Amino acid sequence: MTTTTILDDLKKKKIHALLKEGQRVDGRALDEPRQLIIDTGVIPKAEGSARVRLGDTEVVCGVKVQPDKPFPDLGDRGIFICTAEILPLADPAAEPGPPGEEVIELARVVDRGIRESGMVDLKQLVLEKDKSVVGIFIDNSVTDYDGNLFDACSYASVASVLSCKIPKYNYADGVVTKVEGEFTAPPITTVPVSVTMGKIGNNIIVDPNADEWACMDARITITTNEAGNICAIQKGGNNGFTPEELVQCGKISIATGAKIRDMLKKAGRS
Amino acid sequence: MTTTTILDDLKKKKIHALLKEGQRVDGRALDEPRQLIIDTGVIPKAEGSARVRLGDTEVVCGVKVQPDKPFPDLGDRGIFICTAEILPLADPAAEPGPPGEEVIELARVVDRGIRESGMVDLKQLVLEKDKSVVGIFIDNSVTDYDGNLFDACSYASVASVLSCKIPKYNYADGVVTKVEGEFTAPPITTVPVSVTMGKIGNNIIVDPNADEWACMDARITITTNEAGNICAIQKGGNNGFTPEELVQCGKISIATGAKIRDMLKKAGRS
Amino acid sequence: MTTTTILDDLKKKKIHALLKEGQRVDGRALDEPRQLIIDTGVIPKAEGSARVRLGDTEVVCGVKVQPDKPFPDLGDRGIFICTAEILPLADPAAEPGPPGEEVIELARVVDRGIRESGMVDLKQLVLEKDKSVVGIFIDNSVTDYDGNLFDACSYASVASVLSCKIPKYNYADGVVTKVEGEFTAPPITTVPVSVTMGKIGNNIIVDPNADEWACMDARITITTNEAGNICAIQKGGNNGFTPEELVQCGKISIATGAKIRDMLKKAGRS
Amino acid sequence: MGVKKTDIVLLDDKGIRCDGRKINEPRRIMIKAGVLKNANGSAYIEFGENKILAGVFGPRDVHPKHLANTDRGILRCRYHMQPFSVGERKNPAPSRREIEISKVIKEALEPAVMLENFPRTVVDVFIEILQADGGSRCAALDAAAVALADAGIPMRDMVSACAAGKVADTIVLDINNEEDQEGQADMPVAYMPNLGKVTLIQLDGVLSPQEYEKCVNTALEGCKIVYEVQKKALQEKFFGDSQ
Amino acid sequence: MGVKKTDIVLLDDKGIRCDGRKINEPRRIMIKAGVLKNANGSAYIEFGENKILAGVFGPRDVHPKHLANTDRGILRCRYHMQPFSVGERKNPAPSRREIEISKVIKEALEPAVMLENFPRTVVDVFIEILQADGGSRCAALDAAAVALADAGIPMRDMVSACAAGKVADTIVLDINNEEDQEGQADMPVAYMPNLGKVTLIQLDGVLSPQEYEKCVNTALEGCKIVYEVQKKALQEKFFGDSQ
Amino acid sequence: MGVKKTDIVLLDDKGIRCDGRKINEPRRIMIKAGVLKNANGSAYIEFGENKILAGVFGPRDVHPKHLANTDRGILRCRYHMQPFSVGERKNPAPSRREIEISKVIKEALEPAVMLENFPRTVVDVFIEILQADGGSRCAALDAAAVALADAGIPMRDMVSACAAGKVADTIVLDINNEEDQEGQADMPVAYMPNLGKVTLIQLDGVLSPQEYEKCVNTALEGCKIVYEVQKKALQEKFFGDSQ
Repeated sequence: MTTTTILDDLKKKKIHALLKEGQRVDGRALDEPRQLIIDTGVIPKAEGSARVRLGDTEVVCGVKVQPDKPFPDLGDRGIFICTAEILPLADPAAEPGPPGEEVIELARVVDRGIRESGMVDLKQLVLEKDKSVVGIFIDNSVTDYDGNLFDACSYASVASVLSCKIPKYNYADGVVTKVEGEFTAPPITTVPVSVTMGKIGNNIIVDPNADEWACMDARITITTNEAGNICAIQKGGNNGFTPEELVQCGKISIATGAKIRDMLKKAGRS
Repeated sequence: MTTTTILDDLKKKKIHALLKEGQRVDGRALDEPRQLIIDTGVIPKAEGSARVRLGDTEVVCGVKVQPDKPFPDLGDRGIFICTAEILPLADPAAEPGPPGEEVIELARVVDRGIRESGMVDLKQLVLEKDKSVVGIFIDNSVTDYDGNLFDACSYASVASVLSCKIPKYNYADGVVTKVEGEFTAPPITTVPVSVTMGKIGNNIIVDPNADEWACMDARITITTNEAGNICAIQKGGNNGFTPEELVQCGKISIATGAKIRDMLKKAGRS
Repeated sequence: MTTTTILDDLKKKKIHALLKEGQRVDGRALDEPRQLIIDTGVIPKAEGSARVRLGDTEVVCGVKVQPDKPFPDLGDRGIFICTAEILPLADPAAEPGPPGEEVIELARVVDRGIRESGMVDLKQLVLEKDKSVVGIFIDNSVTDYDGNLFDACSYASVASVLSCKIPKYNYADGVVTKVEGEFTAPPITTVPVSVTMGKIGNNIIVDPNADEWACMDARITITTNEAGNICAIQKGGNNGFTPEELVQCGKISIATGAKIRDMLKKAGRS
Repeated sequence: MGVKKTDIVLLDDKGIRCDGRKINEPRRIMIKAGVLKNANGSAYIEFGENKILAGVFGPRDVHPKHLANTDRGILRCRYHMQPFSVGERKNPAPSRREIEISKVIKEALEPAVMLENFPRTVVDVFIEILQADGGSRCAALDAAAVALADAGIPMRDMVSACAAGKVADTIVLDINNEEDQEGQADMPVAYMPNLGKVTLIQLDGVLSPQEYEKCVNTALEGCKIVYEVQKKALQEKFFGDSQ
Repeated sequence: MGVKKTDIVLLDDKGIRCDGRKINEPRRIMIKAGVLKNANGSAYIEFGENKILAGVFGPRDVHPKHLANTDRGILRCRYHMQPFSVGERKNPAPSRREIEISKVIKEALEPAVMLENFPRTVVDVFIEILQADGGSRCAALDAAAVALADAGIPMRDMVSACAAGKVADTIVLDINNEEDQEGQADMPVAYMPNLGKVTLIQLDGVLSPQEYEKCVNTALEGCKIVYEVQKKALQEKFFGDSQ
Repeated sequence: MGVKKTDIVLLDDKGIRCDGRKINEPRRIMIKAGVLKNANGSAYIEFGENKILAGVFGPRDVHPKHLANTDRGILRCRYHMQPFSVGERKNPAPSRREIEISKVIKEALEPAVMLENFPRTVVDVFIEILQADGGSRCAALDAAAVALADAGIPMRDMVSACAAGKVADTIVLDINNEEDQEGQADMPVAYMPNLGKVTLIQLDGVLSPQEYEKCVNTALEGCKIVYEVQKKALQEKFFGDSQ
């Protein structure tokens, strides 16, 4: 945190200099995300899974589906929990151990973006009201770090859920039994897409890579649903946005999200 | 722990010099506690609460009343748990994190003084023997530190419990339901009062403030009940008391406790 | 870990020099374990107990027997858990706190050696299938350290179990009651014996003491059962064994184990 | 959003909300600066039913030292709920929610604090929620910003926070607890009123692009109301002004 | 105190207690010094059904170093119960009760240890309860004080501990487990017999002022009995005296 | 071993195992070196249904510094299972089993790594089990050894690991998940093929002395097969050789 190497300084100056000319270090347009590669079904033993590569950021995501007790006062809906972890092999600076505030924020923002969109209709995951429900546990593990984990984990989660199969369970007399070999698709209502933007100087850039991430002033993640509405926002970073920039970011998120949504839906079907 | 500043040394010498003349730094008599201000009902959403200011030591205490399972082998009485925490804004030396041995002792001594007095008749808090009881959870948070947290937390706890309202619960077929809007007073049998004394040289002083606390040789907390009996003792500090001093401390505690008990009862009624 | 004192260096050279002549620092033959003293029944309030002294390594072991819920999917067998801890008074280098990887390995190897031998027939410890079983909890506490905790803890565990008495329990309508004063012997099928060997240079030595432990290249713990078969192995240390040495270690373990088994059985009866 | 089902009327046909407020009306806000003896700066806020205490220490030495920054100070922030602050007793250990809120509050305050003036030091902001209601993170931010000013920490601007949201298909100012439970969207916003920058924005719930823009502007109006209350609290502390 | 109901007679009409002792009679006490090879000093005590091991290391370097004290040594103490030491298996992680007892034992030993002779170092006292009975903190203290002496740590005085209590409306010496469960008060006391100072006193239960004074004096008589056993244990270790 | 009861035929009368393999036939093994961008060295292995990623950092500075060794480097190893890698979701915090496996893997790799060349530094090996099957610790070791080589860490030898075991009274190579559950013994072995040393051996289950010797030799044959796959993976990475 303390030491800025000379190389870091040079990179930063380069990024700022290029942005003044409307250019980015890797040649992308300001509102252009990196190449997105999505493979689903990579962990056959999990009920759903995906490996996502967003530029050089890579995430492996697995979904476990298990019967569980509902939360108190939420007896009429299934459980949906999404986590994220940066594996120590993903980054020389990552360390094993309990998650820091950065990773906790990452996991909560990814979870909230999908949850608030209502992507999965949790009311269809009740086995017996107040007694037993289906739980969907989505774990994201970052295996290679190159910035913007918010979107990479969000895309991996959404693709995993789309490709997921829900086992059939029977509930009788307090006992849940799994019906071997019978599966249904998850009850999907919409496909949420998060788009993270960084602010460097007065420029808004989409999907910052690690070098851009390290020198941006502030960031904002906006998640939109299939109807083109905004369903979750998280601002971060040590500076602020003008109200006009916030409106601009909303528009970028809707436009960029629409393209990525098509890729996620295609990957989820495969 | 290691470094004693010159200022600390001067303070300590001053305290010792004054005590040789029978005087204290803030002008109090040796057996005189600081001004005690008690406000109850400060947290309306809690079933009981109080803010206590003892000199410049301040504690906010809240009581939550909830149905709970009884402890094994204690199925015929309710649950009574009293905790204490020094908030990091109370003292520049306090740090967030798990409690150290000082805070654990504080919480256990405050809890034990009230518990051993039998203040609350826990047998009247049983909803269904061995199955369901009422739990009284008393949490003390120190918001400003000026020594003698034992008494400040004890007074805040007692005032909170005295002012507390117990919701009515019905138990039937393993299910507890709360009857909205019906409350009873807690089953109080006595009002315990703790009095903490410090020993500096050969002087016994009541209610040491932070400067006195930092230079005392030993301390003792004696809790008495309404009948003028002693119901709990805790000695602390790195030196000892003569047997005669112990008897003297018992007498001081009974006399001082009687005056404070009146204040607590008055505050609990308001 | 970093600093090797001159004394340590001298000890190490002495050990190597003597081994070249086929001798050990304390005069033992290469395949000779230290004196083993076993006292059972040292903790009368525990259902089984033993103090074992292996040379100057000392372990106190206690067995608690309690009814418990079975593990899921293992409803037809009792619970058997064996732990180990190095008490801070056992060794100037030991520290209070959560166990490190060395102690976790120790506990797991001791547990596995006994478990894999099938010493206790856990199927005879079921009170009600899938509902309630007898749990045997074996806790080893090292009180003095002089190397080879694997064997000392293993012998203490086996002697404690052999000398243990199982209370009689009745299960009816979901409630377990203990029948006061009625006990049975545990259902023993075999007496496993672990033998730990160190490799220093090209020498295999049995039961290394602390000085030998500190300078050995690798170690292997082989547990054998009463039929002379091998039922558990754990290799450790920063070097390897040739396949021939592995076979040799197997033979040493069987031969040495037979002698120690007689001592354990005698101690367990007393 | 919207988990429990009740018969509560969130907005009646006269545009009056469930607690009697109008659409653009915030709850009662009371701030008092300088309420603690030990903290270098402090503030107490009542914002609706929220009761929150904020204390500031610093700039002071950093422990452990390797966290110190040679070219600027660091800001640390802890948002913490008392066990008795909510309906069911809360475990006093910090939850993941509290850790996340601590982080977004820190990042909302940081643009306003002139940390470049205090290399190698730390400013600690401790926020204690004594009683929680809807909008506690905004109220906490409002108290924390006043406590920073009370501590004499040089600041570029005040930070003023207020939420807006969507209730009964209408954008309203300052969501209360019932509206948070039953409503359609909640958007906390923090704003530096003189520099014109939003330093915190979050959203839970669904808004159309038009609603989004209106919601931001509504929240900013709330921030400006809060700003006046913050200034008054500091004036009362330092110049003894009564209301 | 007094949680379970039984038909046990705590004190019969001849003044005999449930375990056959008289009112002023302690349980059997056996102490052996120097029982461990690695510890610098050690002691084993059997006090009634208590079986306790104490080991001392130091004076030695402090880790982490910032805990060290430049003008005097520090004393650390850990009171720890074995999982098998009580009726139901105890979780081996230290409970809040064990942490509090560790602290009061440390503060009871500290007045006797000449820490001013060992600046910048630490003396560690580790106490392991192998089997627990009533009065384990007093027995632990008795063993720890002998272990300190066995380690050659300079001491101003011995520390001798014994409880008194109230059972069947009578003040009695050295409460056992049943009396602790069924009785009316338990008061552990530690005493420096030559300096005449009480270094530990706690009370659970209700005593009138007269009973309180009598209870203190009864406990002090017990401490003096313990002191003789402690001296004998050290004599046997260092001079090979048999009984 | 052998907890669940099923009707599975572990070995039929033609010597064919439940997954169609012969007695001395390992499962499908695929290794790819250099799969990660950030790690200094990395490898991905599929060994039966195991899918495992290994990444290596170092030699690099040690934090905290007091762990550093002045005369040689240190090796650290973490074996970690993903929550979704097994049938029922696994808590992501390291279990005692994972801590023990991390230690035995570290001790199996250490003889091969020339740590004496890197005093005061650390080499970190991170192993992530993406999907677990029988024999995951051997597969993890195989990937970790390739990742070390990929990182350019000087090594005395490769480390190649494969288990053997006893199934239906027969010694077989490379136990799969069903054979591990239903079989009679499982013996993971790691081997330095050129130096001829076994650097990991464990056994769960019962073997006669003759079976023990045969089981070791069977496992070593498996290690040699694995060694060829490891070499091929490194050749493909560095010389672009295709299969």
